[in-house]
Amino acid sequence: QEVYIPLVSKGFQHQFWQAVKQGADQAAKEYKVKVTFEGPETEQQVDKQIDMLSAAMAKKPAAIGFAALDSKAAIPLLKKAQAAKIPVIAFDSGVDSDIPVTTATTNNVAAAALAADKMAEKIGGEGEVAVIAHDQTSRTGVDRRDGFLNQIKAKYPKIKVVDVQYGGDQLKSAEIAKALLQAHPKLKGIFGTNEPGAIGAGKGIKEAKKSGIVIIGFDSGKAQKDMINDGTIAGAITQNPVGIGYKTVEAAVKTLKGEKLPKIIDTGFYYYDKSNMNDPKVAAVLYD
Amino acid sequence: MDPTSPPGRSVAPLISVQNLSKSFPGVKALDRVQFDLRPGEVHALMGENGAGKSTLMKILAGVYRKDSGEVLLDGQPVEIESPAHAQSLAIGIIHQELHLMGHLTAAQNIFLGREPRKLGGLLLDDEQLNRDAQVLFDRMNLALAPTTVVGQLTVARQQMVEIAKALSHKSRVLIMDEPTAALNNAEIEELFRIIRQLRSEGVGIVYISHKMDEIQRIADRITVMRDGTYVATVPATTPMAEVIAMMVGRTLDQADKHIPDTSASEVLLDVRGLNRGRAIRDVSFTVRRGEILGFAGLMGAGRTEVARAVFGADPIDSGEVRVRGEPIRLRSPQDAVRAGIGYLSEDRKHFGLATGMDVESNITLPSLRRWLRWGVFLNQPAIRAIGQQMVAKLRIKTPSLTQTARLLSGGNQQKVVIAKWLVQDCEVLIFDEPTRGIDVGAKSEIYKLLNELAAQGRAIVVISSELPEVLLLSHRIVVMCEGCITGEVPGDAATQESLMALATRRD
Amino acid sequence: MTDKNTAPSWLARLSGGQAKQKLLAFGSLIALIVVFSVLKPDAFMTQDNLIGILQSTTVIGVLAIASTFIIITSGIDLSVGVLMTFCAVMAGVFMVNLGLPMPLGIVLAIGMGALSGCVSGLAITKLKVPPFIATLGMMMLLKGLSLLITQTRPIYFSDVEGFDQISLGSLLGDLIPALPIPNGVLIMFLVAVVGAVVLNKTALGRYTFALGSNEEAVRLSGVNVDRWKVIIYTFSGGICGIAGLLIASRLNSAQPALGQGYELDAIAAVVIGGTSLSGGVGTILGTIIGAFIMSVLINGLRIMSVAQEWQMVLTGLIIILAVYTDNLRRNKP
Amino acid sequence: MTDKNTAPSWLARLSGGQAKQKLLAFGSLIALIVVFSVLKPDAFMTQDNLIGILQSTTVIGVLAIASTFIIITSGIDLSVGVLMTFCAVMAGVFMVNLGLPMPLGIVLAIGMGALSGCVSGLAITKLKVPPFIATLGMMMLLKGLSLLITQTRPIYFSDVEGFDQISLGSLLGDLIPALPIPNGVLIMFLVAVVGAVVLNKTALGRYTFALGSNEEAVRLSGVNVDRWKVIIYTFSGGICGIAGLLIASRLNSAQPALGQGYELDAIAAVVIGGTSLSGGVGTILGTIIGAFIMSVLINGLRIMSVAQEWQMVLTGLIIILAVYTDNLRRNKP
Ligand SMILES: Nc1ncnc2c1ncn2[C@@H]1O[C@H](COP(=O)(O)OP(=O)(O)OP(=O)(O)O)[C@@H](O)[C@H]1O
Ligand SMILES: Nc1ncnc2c1ncn2[C@@H]1O[C@H](COP(=O)(O)OP(=O)(O)OP(=O)(O)O)[C@@H](O)[C@H]1O
Ligand SMILES: [Mg+2]
Ligand SMILES: [Mg+2]
Repeated sequence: QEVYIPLVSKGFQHQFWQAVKQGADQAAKEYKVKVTFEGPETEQQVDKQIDMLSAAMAKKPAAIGFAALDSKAAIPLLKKAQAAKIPVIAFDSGVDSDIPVTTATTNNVAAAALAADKMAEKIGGEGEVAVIAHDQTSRTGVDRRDGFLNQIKAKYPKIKVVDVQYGGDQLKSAEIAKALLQAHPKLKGIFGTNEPGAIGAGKGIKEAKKSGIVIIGFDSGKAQKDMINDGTIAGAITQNPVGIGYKTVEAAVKTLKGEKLPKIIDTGFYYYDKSNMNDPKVAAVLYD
Repeated sequence: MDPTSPPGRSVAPLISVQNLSKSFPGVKALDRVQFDLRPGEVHALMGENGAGKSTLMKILAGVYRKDSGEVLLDGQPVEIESPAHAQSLAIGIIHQELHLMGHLTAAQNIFLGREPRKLGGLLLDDEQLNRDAQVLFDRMNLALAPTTVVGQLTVARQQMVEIAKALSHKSRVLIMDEPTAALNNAEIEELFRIIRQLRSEGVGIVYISHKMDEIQRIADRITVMRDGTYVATVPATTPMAEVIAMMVGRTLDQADKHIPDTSASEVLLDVRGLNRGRAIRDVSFTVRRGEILGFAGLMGAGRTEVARAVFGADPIDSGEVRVRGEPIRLRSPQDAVRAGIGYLSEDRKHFGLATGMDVESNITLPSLRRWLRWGVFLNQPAIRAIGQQMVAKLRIKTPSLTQTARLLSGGNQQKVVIAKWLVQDCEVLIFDEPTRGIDVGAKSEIYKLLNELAAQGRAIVVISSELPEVLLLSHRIVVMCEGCITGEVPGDAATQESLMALATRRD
Repeated sequence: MTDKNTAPSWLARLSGGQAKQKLLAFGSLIALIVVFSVLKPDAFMTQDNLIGILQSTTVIGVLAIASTFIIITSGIDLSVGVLMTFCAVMAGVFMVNLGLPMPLGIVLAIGMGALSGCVSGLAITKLKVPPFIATLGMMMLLKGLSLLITQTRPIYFSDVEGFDQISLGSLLGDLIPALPIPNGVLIMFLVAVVGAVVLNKTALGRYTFALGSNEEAVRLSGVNVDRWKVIIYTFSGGICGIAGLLIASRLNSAQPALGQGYELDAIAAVVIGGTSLSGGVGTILGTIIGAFIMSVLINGLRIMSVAQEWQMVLTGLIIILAVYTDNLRRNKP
Repeated sequence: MTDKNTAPSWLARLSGGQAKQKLLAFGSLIALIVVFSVLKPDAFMTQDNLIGILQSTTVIGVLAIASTFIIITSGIDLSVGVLMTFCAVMAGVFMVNLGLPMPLGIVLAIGMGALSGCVSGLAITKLKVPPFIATLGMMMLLKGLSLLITQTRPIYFSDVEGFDQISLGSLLGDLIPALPIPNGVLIMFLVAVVGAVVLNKTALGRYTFALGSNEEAVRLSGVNVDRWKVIIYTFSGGICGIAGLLIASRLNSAQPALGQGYELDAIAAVVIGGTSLSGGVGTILGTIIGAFIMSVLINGLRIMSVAQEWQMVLTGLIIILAVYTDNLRRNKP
């Protein structure tokens, strides 16, 4: 019988998750296992994710990949998995428990701190900046926001973060960017914590016909890459979503074979801009 | 005539209204009106459509607040604030428009807000509720199960439920705003019996009706209103012609009946073997050009059902309808209208009027196609013109053609519905209770109008529960009973007695 | 119409005399269950999965019961999902932040739901704002408040002894080990039974139907329409409070950003269950069936590993068809 | 009631004779503008920001116009937001994937909107599914389809010459440099004018009001109610198609996952603008004002750097208050 590994993710509509799925599918092909990928529509729907996990377990899988929206909330089900001897591989963000065999993840706090460093570098170490985060409560949203804010606070006393707003989709992020420019004429930079946030910020600046605002983005996608190429966005942090997907499935397969795995598989992150976009190492982790 | 003597002058009035005024946007509905009601009398309130009768009564019932003037109850000034307040003052009202909760049962409607409870008030006691309603129905000789959902009743039966509801309140003042508009003779007799009983118990009753014979039979005094003003209060023994003259400010000529010979003219409407469940059983009839066919019968006889079936509003089990000899497909009212049939419903609020739209939009609704330019744009001037024409022709009392239909008085709403079918200009017109709620003056105008329409070569069907009306108008009369046609009589040979005999024949 | 007098069973009474129709509405549900059982016998019809379905119905089921009352009055409540979250957050504030004992915390959380419902009711009656707008406003307001109160961080109930047992424990399973039905499911059924009794046997229920049937007539009957509306919204808000406790217990945390969008699922369940959005008609039994149709459908599609995009397409189609076939049955009794 | 004959201005005609009320309804809008201008004079009342507000109103404004028709028939359309996205996606399929010329692509995309509206209309009339459920089903269905068609990836219009100019270019600004109003804004106003003419001057508009006022009476007037309903939903769907083009042009891409939730903003704009959810009453002018109230409010709060949680709370409150004060004015003419 075919080895079946469902991946329960935090979402599926964003490019990021599609890239994770792509990596998972790639690994599935290589290791000849069956993989399914699903996640709730918004990163707030903790209970829907648990229902998905529960349905996945009903299918008696060999192993499960799981990106917890709220790690504590899922523990009763994970315990059930443990009892049924179904290994769990965490991905994207960790689970506060020792049940998962391993976790394939990006260190979002460190990645956002790098974004802060790059921002400081581009604006010359002083001035006003703002953040367009993706939402108030998701783990990645919180980590990237706080990673950025804490780094600024700790290392760049002359930089002032004047506002943190939450976008969600591209259109809303663009409106927010325009309002930020109105409210803070001296604004020097915007950090967009995910793809729609970064692209929205770029759109907003373009529509407002402002120049000289430094945008640091996150993740990739065609629009963001285009904006980096035309200079609207100074540069962005990319994780390795394809790698996350791939490593998750690979880890599951290895576990099933009885191999020992490290507790954390750091899939890494990079800062990229016009200069290094075509560098094969970077190009490999970017997606359209 | 009733042998009751009007109560003595010494009796203090239950309610006394002085200098009462009330305006609505664009309308002065009441202008310094006076009125008084004594215990143990039936006080008729009369006036043309839109004279302000219902408005005055709604103020007494707490529905509207007065602008100025005084209302005295037992000689004490009161400010009636809400329907609940009116109820607590023992003022009950049967509204002109039905106000029932269609999804609730008859008993639940009647006792809404006063439900018997059990388990220390925690739960409703529906058994008790139904028993109470049954007692009430028995008193009214009304054969109706208390558990019937009222939305499924005919207008007439709903009206009986409204009456039962008003009676259940044991009010000292009982206002009846056209209670008999939807009732047939037997039910009216029942109602009068109850009214007489209440009168003997000292209840003061305000009785509004456009039916002169009823006023003569039941009223003790008559107050006449015209255009929102008080005209006079007279004893009920005053000759009706005088009262009418006071109401309309002129004398009326009676529409007289002449029956043309239409036996040779073309059959316009031919209904054959119509069946629909138990409601319509093998109904066949024809109407010729220039003819007015009356439909008589008791409540629930199935006349409305037949009309709706012929109009395509309800599906039929079997049967055929031909217009000008051509069988027509009847899947929807649209088919009927296309074939030249118009139908004026007996229930204007639910089926007649787009209550939220203005007068001119309602008048041009069925015929809208004719008021379009290039088949798309409304021809506003033409719509305005036809609207004005209809308002003048039917004397519709409205501040403007853009007044919302809901805000017109009941009778004027009815006229708007009639107007829309006149404008549509159908060859076959089915009028279901066309004069319901219409004042005497307008009634005789509508009779003239129907005669005119027939004379122009249309085929007219008139369904009416008022036998005199059927007798006055019809060239031929079909009588129905329990879904069947029980007989057909020529208009000049028919009498109330012969029609009643057919209407109660069971087989 | 079915004749009440000829079939007076407890079922007919609870469901307001429309038991026959409701039993037919089971049709869609049974059909779904049969289809999935045949297609995936080893995964769908397992005890674990069935319990999973029951569990996943609880929250939407309870919210749908709350919505049923509002919809029968011909109103609508868009705030139920967010209100649930607000109550979960307040439960956290009471039990975790303030350290109040659990029973008191539960009562207060439900009370907060009732209070919010009351505010909606007052906006609708006193400010004469239509229910759609009043509850849309409340939705935004309560969402903002939940985020403010928690500073956008979940509140964890880990230290509240036994809190997770409200939803996840199984009193029934302790008695009958073969039936490990979670308490949350029992609570949902309990709320349904109480809701059905209130709807069909009390003044509140009577006025609920009356208001949806003809509000003007109710007013003219001398009933204090405003007061009863406020009471109905308050009652419904209290039920949302119970949903808040269920979800908080299930997640062992109050997630401040969750809940929006749940109102649509709840309303869909209500309407699939045969309650009319134009008011005056509806049953709790139907609503529960509607909620199960939704959750069986979603679970079944997941079990069959249907791609999520196709799940959306199919759910959309099946919701329309479920209501359509329900119509068909009604018209051919 | 205002008497049309005494004040026959083009405004009064366009707004269906309720111009006075509508002009009063400007009140909330003016009040908001004054408040923000006073609190943040240098940022709010700048040309850039005002144009930004206009720009940010376009999409919701056009969706709200589409919704106005549906709501006046006493229906509701929950699918408008997702339908917009679906049309944007189809525009991408036609222009990018199939490489059709832009004008043809535009017509076809609007046609897809009309087609989807038509399907909703048929579900409502032929399957007799209530609008809430039919359009909820359509919402899910279209969302799934958009994701399937695009394989959840945006479609970029970078290669379609001039496509971004639909929304972002400024024909007016080219003529009058002092007035760089984006084309998208002009398109919204154009749609509003056409919408108002259709609503008040054509048979379609007349039947829209009639259906909302008393559907049964319209049927018994011999009008083909089903056909007109389908036409109205089709027309409204076409307008959503225009919104889809506007958003696709503005983002220069079709984002398949966007759009859900926009329907609530659109409906809120409609109701704030004085259209009754129970049908029969409504104006396009009011809807546009309602849309501006929403966007000015959100822009102003952002300009003032109000924390987003408080933005939610305040938006909720102000929506309720806007409808309340509108009521007040209506009742005191
Ligand atoms: N709510 C309202 N708003 C505006 N005008 C109204 C309203 N109610 C009544 N009117 C107007 O007030 C006048 C008096 O109406 P009312 O209903 O009292 O007449 P009525 O004497 O009862 O007539 P009918 O015999 O036709 O019932 C009419 O011109 C009517 O159009
Ligand atoms: N006793 C009754 N209880 C309940 N419904 C009844 C009763 N009698 C008749 N009906 C209803 O009335 C229908 C036939 O009434 P219909 O309105 O066609 O009669 P009608 O002759 O026009 O009388 P009306 O003067 O009341 O309009 C029946 O199909 C039935 O639905
Ligand atoms: Mg009257
Ligand atoms: Mg009849």
